[in-house]
Amino acid sequence: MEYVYAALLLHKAGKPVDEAGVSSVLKAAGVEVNEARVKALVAALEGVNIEEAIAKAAFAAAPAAAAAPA
Amino acid sequence: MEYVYAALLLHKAGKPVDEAGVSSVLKAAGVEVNEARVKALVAALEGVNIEEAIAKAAFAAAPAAAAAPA
Amino acid sequence: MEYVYAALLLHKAGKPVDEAGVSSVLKAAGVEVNEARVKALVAALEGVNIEEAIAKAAFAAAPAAAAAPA
Amino acid sequence: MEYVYAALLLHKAGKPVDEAGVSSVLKAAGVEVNEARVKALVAALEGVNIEEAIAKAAFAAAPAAAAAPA
Amino acid sequence: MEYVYAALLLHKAGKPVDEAGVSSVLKAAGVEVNEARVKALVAALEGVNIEEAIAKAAFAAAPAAAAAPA
Amino acid sequence: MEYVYAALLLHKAGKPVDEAGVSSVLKAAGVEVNEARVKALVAALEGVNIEEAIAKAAFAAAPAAAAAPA
Amino acid sequence: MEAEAHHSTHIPQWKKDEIKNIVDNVHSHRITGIVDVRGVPASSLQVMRQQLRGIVTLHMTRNTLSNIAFNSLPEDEKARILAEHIDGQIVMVYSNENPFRLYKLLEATKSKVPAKGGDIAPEDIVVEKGPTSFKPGPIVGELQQVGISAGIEGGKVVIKQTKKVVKKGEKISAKLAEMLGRLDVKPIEVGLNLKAVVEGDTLYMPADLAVDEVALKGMFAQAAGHAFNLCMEAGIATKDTIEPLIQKATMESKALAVNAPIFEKEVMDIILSKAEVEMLAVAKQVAGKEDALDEELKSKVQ
Repeated sequence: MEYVYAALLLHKAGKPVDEAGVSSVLKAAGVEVNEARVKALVAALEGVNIEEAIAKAAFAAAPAAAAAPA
Repeated sequence: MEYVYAALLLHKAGKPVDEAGVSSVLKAAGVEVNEARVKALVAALEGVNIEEAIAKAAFAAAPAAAAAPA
Repeated sequence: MEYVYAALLLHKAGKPVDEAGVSSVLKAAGVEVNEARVKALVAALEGVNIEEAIAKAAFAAAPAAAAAPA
Repeated sequence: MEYVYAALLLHKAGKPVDEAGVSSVLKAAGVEVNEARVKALVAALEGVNIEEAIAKAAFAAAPAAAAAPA
Repeated sequence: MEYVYAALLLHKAGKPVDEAGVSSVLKAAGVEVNEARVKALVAALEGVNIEEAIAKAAFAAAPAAAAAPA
Repeated sequence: MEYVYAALLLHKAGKPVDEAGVSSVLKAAGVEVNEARVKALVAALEGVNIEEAIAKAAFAAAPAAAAAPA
Repeated sequence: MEAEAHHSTHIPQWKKDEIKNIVDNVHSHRITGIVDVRGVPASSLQVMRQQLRGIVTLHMTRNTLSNIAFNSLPEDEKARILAEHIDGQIVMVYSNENPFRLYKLLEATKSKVPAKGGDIAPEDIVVEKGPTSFKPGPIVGELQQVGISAGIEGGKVVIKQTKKVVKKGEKISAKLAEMLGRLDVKPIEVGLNLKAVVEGDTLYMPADLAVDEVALKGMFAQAAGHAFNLCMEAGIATKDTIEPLIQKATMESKALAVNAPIFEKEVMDIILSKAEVEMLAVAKQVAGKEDALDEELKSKVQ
């Protein structure tokens, strides 16, 4: 998930979520970067509205989340 | 939230979530770092079990897996 | 369920869910295609808003998940 | 999700879920295949018992059936 | 129960739920039709919002089922 | 769902749930019958204990009905 | 400087030593702070001091000496500003921890105690309505006297009405303090109360240092949830997400099959029971109408 967190960090910081950005964030965290995974991540996010996607609870999540005891 | 994402990234990558780490990840993401916030976060994390905090989230988000009584 | 998987694959890829599409996806997966089932599938989906149908939990699914942790 | 559906389709068809298989199913659906995503998917699936994962979801998806008999 | 099945069949098919319809569906299924019951059912269904009743039931049924095993 | 109701109607009437039966019930309701769907339905029902499946529903429905908010 | 030099000539040696001691401590520690210890009994203070030993140095000294010590610091030293916070019963604290950790350590020393007459209410003090453990007696009148509406029910004294008896910042009377004590209301917080702390060039006030850990946990959960949602929406396959992705796909497939409906063996039981539930729901709507349902169905929906 560290790749996804790197992407979200860039997104929240208002930066483009591209290969260079993700790689440099990961490197700063001391992660040995796997270029293929970075590429896969960036490709998967192409055309995705991140803001909308993070707000949308996954499948059965909505009611479950509501019920989940704190 | 950038600070939280930076901390999660470090945590997930198995790196210590310390001031140096959080700062350098944020800087790599182009975030102008507020040292006091970094310090506050790192200090506060001493009393927070990140794994536990995010496990709850995963549970809420994926009840199918978590709730299945097996 | 492979017929349904094929239909959803096409749908998620933004392609029309028609007989030709479903058949070719199934064939590529090495499935021996039953034309009648393909026809039945496409007929069943006629007029169905797939996005809505998948969001609506399979009967009872969502609230069940919510109730489960008890 | 089309990559995931391709994997499920292959699995259901009793075929190995490998890069070649996933790619060819996606191509048959008219999807422009991203090799890095295929690799990431196949890598993530390594060691995963797909049947078990499906069964877990089945429980959540069909509670009426699963829960009733008791 | 046959009578209500017949009524729902007509409803789902987008046909009017009237005496003629219910009777002919029942006959086609080989049921010996009781005209008085058909009349009573059709009259009783007048003013019932079938769609609403169905939607409510699906929702309410779920937690009941889910809660059962406890 | 009209196909399913036709099947349930036949079942309840003590008739075999076969292609001819389903088709003629649907036709009596004025439904334009899709032969492929009828075949798929009959095939999918093979080996299914209808009585058991609907008994589960009754179980789920009873308390649900009771609990259903006005 | 000259004035101070002049001043210092009148200061006895032990005071000079103490001032130097303060300045040395400020310079040899990462952070220096001022802690309010009002209301903390000396014995408790000793215990706290022991508990913090090695992490935080508590230094009790005269306010005037602390004041002189801070004012003797070079103009560009931020710690000078601490002189402004010297007031009342205070102690100096020195530590090499960061200010947030210091704040947490000091907060942990706090506990609630009963009020004494003359204490200032740190927040609105509210007496909740409900039963008490008192047997009927003069207590009822005493409670009434301080404005707490009390009565007798079932042989016990009860508070009849929830009442705010003192507003934040107001003085608590001796009589009210006594009553609150008997009701086991402990409105006064006692402990090491950090007023200000300086680290390098930064002055931190308590408001800067109070980190809500519950909220922080919530943010972590939210961030993780967002990452998870993103993976589910964008179909990002990782070791952590592949199973949920498979489950999502499975559930979507079932949902589609049931809702379309598509007649697949795996979901026929769900489709059948869905149909039956629908039928029963409709039947229920007409159950009261004469002859609308057969006996078997009536028995199922009634």
